[in-house]
Amino acid sequence: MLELPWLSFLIGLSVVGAIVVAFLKNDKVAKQTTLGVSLLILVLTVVMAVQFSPNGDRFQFAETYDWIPSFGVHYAVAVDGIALVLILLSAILVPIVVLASWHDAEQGKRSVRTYFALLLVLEAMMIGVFAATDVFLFYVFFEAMLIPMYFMIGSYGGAQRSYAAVKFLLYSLFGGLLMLVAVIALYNVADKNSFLFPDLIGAVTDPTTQKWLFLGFFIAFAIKAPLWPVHTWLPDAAAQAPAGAAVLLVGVLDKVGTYGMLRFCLELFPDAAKWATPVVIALSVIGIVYGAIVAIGQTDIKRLVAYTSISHFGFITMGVFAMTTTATSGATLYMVNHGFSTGVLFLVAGFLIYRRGSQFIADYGGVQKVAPLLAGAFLIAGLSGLSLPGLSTFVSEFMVLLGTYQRYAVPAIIGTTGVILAAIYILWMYQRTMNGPTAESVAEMKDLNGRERWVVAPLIALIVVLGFFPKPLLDVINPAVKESLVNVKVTDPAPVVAVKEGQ
Amino acid sequence: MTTHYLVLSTLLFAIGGIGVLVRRNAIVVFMCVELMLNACNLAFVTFARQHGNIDGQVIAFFVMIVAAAEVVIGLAIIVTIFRTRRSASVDDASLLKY
Amino acid sequence: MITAPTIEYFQLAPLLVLLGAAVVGVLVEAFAPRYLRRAIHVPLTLLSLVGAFALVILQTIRGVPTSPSAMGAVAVDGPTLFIWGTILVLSFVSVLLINDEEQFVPSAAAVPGSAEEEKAITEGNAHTEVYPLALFAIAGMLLFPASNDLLIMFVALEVMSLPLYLLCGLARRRRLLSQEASVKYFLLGAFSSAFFLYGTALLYGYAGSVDLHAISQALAVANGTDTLLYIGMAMLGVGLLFKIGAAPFQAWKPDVYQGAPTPITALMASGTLVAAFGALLRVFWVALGNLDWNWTPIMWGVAALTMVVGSILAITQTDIKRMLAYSSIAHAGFLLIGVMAVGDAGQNALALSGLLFYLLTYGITTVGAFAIVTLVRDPGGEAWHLSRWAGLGKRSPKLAGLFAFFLLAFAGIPLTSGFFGKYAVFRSAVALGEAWLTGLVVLAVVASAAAAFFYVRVIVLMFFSDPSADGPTVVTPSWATSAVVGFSAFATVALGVFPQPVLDLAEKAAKTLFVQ
Amino acid sequence: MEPVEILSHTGGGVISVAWLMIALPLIGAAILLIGGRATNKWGHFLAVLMSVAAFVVAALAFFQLIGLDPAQRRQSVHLWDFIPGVADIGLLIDPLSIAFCLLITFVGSLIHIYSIGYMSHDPDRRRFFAYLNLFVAAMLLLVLADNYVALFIGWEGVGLASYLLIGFWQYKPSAAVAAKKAFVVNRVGDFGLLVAMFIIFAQFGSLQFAEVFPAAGEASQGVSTAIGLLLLLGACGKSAQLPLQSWLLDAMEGPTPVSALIHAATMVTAGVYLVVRSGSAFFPEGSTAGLVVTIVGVATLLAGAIIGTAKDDIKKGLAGSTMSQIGYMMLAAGIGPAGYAFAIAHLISHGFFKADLFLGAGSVMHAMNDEVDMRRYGGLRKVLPITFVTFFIGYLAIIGFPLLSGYFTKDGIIESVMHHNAILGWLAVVGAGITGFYMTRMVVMTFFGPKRWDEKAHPHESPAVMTWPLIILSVFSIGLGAYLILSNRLMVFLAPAVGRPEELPHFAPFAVTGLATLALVAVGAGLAIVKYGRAEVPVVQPRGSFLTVFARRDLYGDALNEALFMRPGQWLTRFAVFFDNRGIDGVVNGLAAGVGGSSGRLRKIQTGYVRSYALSIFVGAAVLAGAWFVVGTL
Repeated sequence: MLELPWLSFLIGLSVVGAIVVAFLKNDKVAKQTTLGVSLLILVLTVVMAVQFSPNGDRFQFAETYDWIPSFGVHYAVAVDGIALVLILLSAILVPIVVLASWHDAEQGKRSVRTYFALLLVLEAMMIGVFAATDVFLFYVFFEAMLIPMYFMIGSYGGAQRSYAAVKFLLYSLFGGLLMLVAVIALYNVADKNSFLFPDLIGAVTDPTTQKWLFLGFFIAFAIKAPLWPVHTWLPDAAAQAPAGAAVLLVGVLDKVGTYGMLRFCLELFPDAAKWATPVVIALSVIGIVYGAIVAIGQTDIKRLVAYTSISHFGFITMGVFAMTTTATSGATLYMVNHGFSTGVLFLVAGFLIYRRGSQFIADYGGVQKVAPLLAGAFLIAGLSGLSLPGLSTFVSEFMVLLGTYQRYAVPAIIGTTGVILAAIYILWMYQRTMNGPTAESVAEMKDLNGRERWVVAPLIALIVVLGFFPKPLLDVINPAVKESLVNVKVTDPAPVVAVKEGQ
Repeated sequence: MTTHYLVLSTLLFAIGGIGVLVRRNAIVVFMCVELMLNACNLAFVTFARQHGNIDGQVIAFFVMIVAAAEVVIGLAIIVTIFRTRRSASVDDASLLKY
Repeated sequence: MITAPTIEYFQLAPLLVLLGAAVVGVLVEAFAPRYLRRAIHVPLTLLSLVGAFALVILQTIRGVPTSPSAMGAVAVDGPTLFIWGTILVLSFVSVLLINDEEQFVPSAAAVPGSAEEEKAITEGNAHTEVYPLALFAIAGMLLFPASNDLLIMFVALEVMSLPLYLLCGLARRRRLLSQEASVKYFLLGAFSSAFFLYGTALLYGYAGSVDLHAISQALAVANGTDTLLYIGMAMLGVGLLFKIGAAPFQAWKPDVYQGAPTPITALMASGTLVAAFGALLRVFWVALGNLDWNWTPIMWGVAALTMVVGSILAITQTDIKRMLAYSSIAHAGFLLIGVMAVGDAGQNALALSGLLFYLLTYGITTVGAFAIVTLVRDPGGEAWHLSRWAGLGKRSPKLAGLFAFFLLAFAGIPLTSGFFGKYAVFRSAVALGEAWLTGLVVLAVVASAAAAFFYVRVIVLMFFSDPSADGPTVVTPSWATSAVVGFSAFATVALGVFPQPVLDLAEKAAKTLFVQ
Repeated sequence: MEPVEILSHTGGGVISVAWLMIALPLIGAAILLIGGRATNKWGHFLAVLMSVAAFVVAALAFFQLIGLDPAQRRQSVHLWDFIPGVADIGLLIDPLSIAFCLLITFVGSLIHIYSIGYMSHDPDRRRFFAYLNLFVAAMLLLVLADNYVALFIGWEGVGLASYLLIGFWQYKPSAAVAAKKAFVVNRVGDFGLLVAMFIIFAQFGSLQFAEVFPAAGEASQGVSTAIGLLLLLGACGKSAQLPLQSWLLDAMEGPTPVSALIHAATMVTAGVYLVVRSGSAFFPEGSTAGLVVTIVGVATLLAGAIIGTAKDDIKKGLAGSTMSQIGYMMLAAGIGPAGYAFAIAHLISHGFFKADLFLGAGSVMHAMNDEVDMRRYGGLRKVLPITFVTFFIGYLAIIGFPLLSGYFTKDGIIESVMHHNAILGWLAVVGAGITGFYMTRMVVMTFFGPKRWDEKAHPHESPAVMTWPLIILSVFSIGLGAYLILSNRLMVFLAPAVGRPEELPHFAPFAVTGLATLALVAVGAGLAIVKYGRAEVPVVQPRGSFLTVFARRDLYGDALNEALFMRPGQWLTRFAVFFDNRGIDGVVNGLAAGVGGSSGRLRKIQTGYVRSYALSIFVGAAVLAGAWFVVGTL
């Protein structure tokens, strides 16, 4: 393995790229530079990922430097399998979003290069937040990444953008600040003079303290994820954000919440996590069903997609807290797959909305006739949203439910009804927008152009390939998840019949 | 023995304080503040006697000087605002609120 | 037989330099021709501040004194030196802002709108008294947190406050408001200092001395349950809490901050706050160090009330300066948490260093924010109404960006100094490991979230709203203002990314705690 | 006799490349979809080629398989790791799957060929063929999978293809709605299948057939029953069995070849496949789950038949018939090893004659400008001679006319059920009678009697590309049943895969049940001839008696679904949206508004009067002093 500071280099590259882009005079050059930088980051990330040895040390590409010794804070980055796939997700999505947003920023008569600079800043923070192995550093990225997203929603979003942006920011900030207290308390209780994640595992033993600290972390992550009932910021934010920002918001930023649950809530506070599991599972199940039902009733395409995500996040949290290898690996895989799936769904919806200038389902009808490729892409995206087997989302959803059932049968069964509801919300939306007689307002609609095809094609290819061959990702995820679960001190329930044989 | 003085001092302080609260004329309000300072002086002197050291008495001198300085500044401010508004009522100066 | 008191001149030198310069300034007013005054004042003031700062550095290098100087009247210890350094830096940048004639009335005595005023304006008159007054005030700020007995503290309080009362009334625009601010500040300040003084008197009655150390020793032998002590401490507390703007003594702050000339607001919001907190800490930690019961519940209530009042009332403000005033109240509430985080020496040092760091970061950001306020102008002066700031991000993206950055620092977003400031204080509070204080920290973060709303609201206005046709103009900043903004922004970033050097300083300063 | 053990395939040969069966049509679909308009010209030929190629592979694999010793006729081919620790992608080549493969690829190929003609005027013919290919691939994956997960992928894949094909003419709202309905109802079934998989995994730690089936006996009775019932739910969805039957009738919105291939011959039999495949493990003879399967089967066969009697739409009539016939298969599959061979035999022969009937109906529609109302047909036998003959053969086959396919397979089912449970058996006989009625009605209304055509209709016989498949299918409809049933060929062939009863049944042509069935069929047919052949058929549908309406309305199945699920669901949705906006978000916004409002009120405290400020200081001082007292003396 090459001993290079890969992660710092990736973060630094995006920051430098952002600064360069911000000071470019020409918008077109700014866009091209952004695309170039993000592609370069993608290539480097892939090169790095290839060198990752799944069965080697848990954390690889580690770098640790003192940052603020007074606070015990380090600049410490490293990745395990879970973080790696999420970084990969971010690195793949950013260039696609850049390409997809090519003209988005121009609509609002606002600075185009700022938008792209913000994208790169966000990328730096996304990589940083997943790579951080210092709890404090994680927190810093966790909070700081709100700001670029806030500006992207607020400056470049839809009609209600400032309401949505403020709601997003305040909601997240509220959770984040509660977490700050827990972060501080964690440091004091652990009494290791260090925020390094490995140092803190198992450091908190007192059950009551664990519970409080768990809550502090969990509320922040639950808001971020978002888990029912603290989800209402997401539909607003996602519906108002420009499509590209919505992709990163729902596809990556929200994953920080579920990632945080897995990494921090479970490993740092195992007993409290087990204590809280019934409630979390219950909330997740409610989220799955509730999100789906509300999605059915939406009249706005982007809001609908946002609510489907709430349902999907229910699956992820359920999988994380089911704490079986299958479910938790499935949940991790779900984070990645959902990023691609919702990504393409938002982007295609964005293309659609860009053409017609309306987010309302009622304004469409019969698009398939005039724009078959667009409709086809929308359908595939939708099908991945309803976890059609053969597409990547199925693998993860199946694993989550399968693994959850091993320990929590009833929630898994209730969660499985989400499968039915998903079919309703996706297909009904598809029917209303794409099928039927062609509405007059869309009669002139153009089909996907070359750029848009380049946006959609890689994502769809990924969704299909990972749908049949998820092994590369699972091979990376599984060891990390297993190690996490070892730290949580849980073991998978053995099959009933096998137990009988053993006796 | 010194209690009476203290009671008197407290009374003066209270009168000054109440005066600030109930009077409208800026000058009178300010005089009430001065009264409060003098109540303090009385207390200082009294305690000085009680404790048998002269710190309190010295302090009283300091307070007088400070009070004098305060008068200078205060009157300047009050006169300025009076010239502008043609009114020395503190209730008239209520543009800054909420 | 009276022996002459010993005075450690070197230790007091920064103070003396400033007072000397102030006196020289007064003489300049008296003797120098009008057109020369400003040319003399500005370098004089700035140089004296630099000189004082250099002396502070020198003292720090030569070793922090371990006993009070001037016969125990003034304590130049580690915390004091840090506070002095902080105040001097903040004053320096504030004076750079004051160096802007546009802000100050040409003739304070002239009735607003009168012919005299017009004449004064056309003649280019200016109140250059501003500089010596500011120097006096700054000297008072230095002395206030350093005073080791209550009398000196009272005098320092007045030295600090009296010039500020005047300075508040010298705004060129919106003079009615300025004068009103002045008179309100004066009356309430005098009122509260009367409380302070009465409290001093009662404590003197209780302990037989106004020396903080002596009071603490009196508490060590007697059990601290005496009416004199109770009322005395309450009264003293009123005076100190008034200065930091803690609820329910916060009422003056918004009015005065709004009415005063913006550079003076900046000086008050940064320097005075630092000085007042220094004094508050010294009284509560030194004088009450030996109290055999816990005064923190009372402070708890005050702190909680302060942050809630500050955060909530700020939400509906429409005047930018008034909003920042409420923000300052909320921050005072957060800072009070640190005051309560007392325990053993290590814990105290932790809390103290956190407070010192917070005060520095908050002060710098505040000055930067007010500096930007001075730049956004309508024909009638500063564009005070928030609605006028709509779309500023479009017209003047750099300025708006910097202001947004300062606001985010106020809100405590990571990678700004404000985050580490808050973190340092909250950390010391949580480190105490007491549920009641941790609960207060939770309340504080909830209040911070509410407070974030109004910071964010300004950002929304600046960036997400479209500018109106007749929006305010952004004046080209003078070199001084640019320097202030630049410095503040730089410090806010630097302390948000690499706070360690300054944290080291604060820790070193706090390690020795206050001398007894 | 129990099924034999599943072995890992080592032998090479065609079996080791059996994946080509799936891959070829899949590649065809991919080329057509990705290639876009460029493939318009030759796309349909490619699709046909791929389908035929798949058939060739299937046939070769079949021959390789029967060349093996019966004990080695279950071979699994591992393809690639899928979900580590859960399931891999692998194929199971055994008599059962290969029988399905042959049926699917053969009938599928014929229907592909037929479609060249049928869809020749459709601008989107290429897309249609792509979907057909996709369907064939998915269906083959379904039957070839060696574990439940891969099966499920195929399972949903055919659901997707079905969705796409039902909604092929998506610009018709009715087609779009029907497609969605089919998918959603199927998903309800999938729910069952999924949960069944969860239970299986939790019980046995695996989803591979090779590991689950041998261990199945060790699970507790309750668990086995639960798995069985959930699998049945899945099967009901796919096979349009009660209570998930409602989508099939609507699915007739798709082009007719689709109805023939997917909604008659192959996909809808997937449920039967699932039950038979899992039969040895979860539906053993005499089990509760098996009993429920038989009850569902009987109920559906009657319901489907009754629905069939009242439909005037020729395709819907056939759809009802399909439901009914699959009901027979289910019934047989539920009784255990004794019924499996009959179920599969009926499935295969039904695949042929029902495809024949559907394609015949398609040919009629093709001739009649896509008219589907039989009341507007009549006397078509003269204009459409080939169609008539082939349709008539299919008709004879389905009603169980002696010596044709249906005669052997359906009677086999009735006979074996009769041994198992007489009540169910007699109900099945009644169903056969009704079949006689509705099928005769259909033939009479379509091909006999006076012309009731629309004036614009100019019926003509279909081109050869459409008639040849009809002819081939009808040939198979004649002889296949006899071939499969006589001397228990199929039963012996399938035994390694599904087991067989200890005692092989004997075909008894003159048993009581057989005769009774024939008699009832004759009565039904006679009634139909009397009612529709002798009497005049009104062109406009008469109001009909209560019972007729009951049947016409699909036994109020849709109304029931609407009342029980759709309307409450809509209310629930509306309530949930309201609750989300006003309830949860209301609380959030309310909190914000509350803080803002309190700010607006509280700021009034700041009156601007300096004396009130002084008062607050004064009072504050008093409170502070009081607090010192209180706290200090505590």
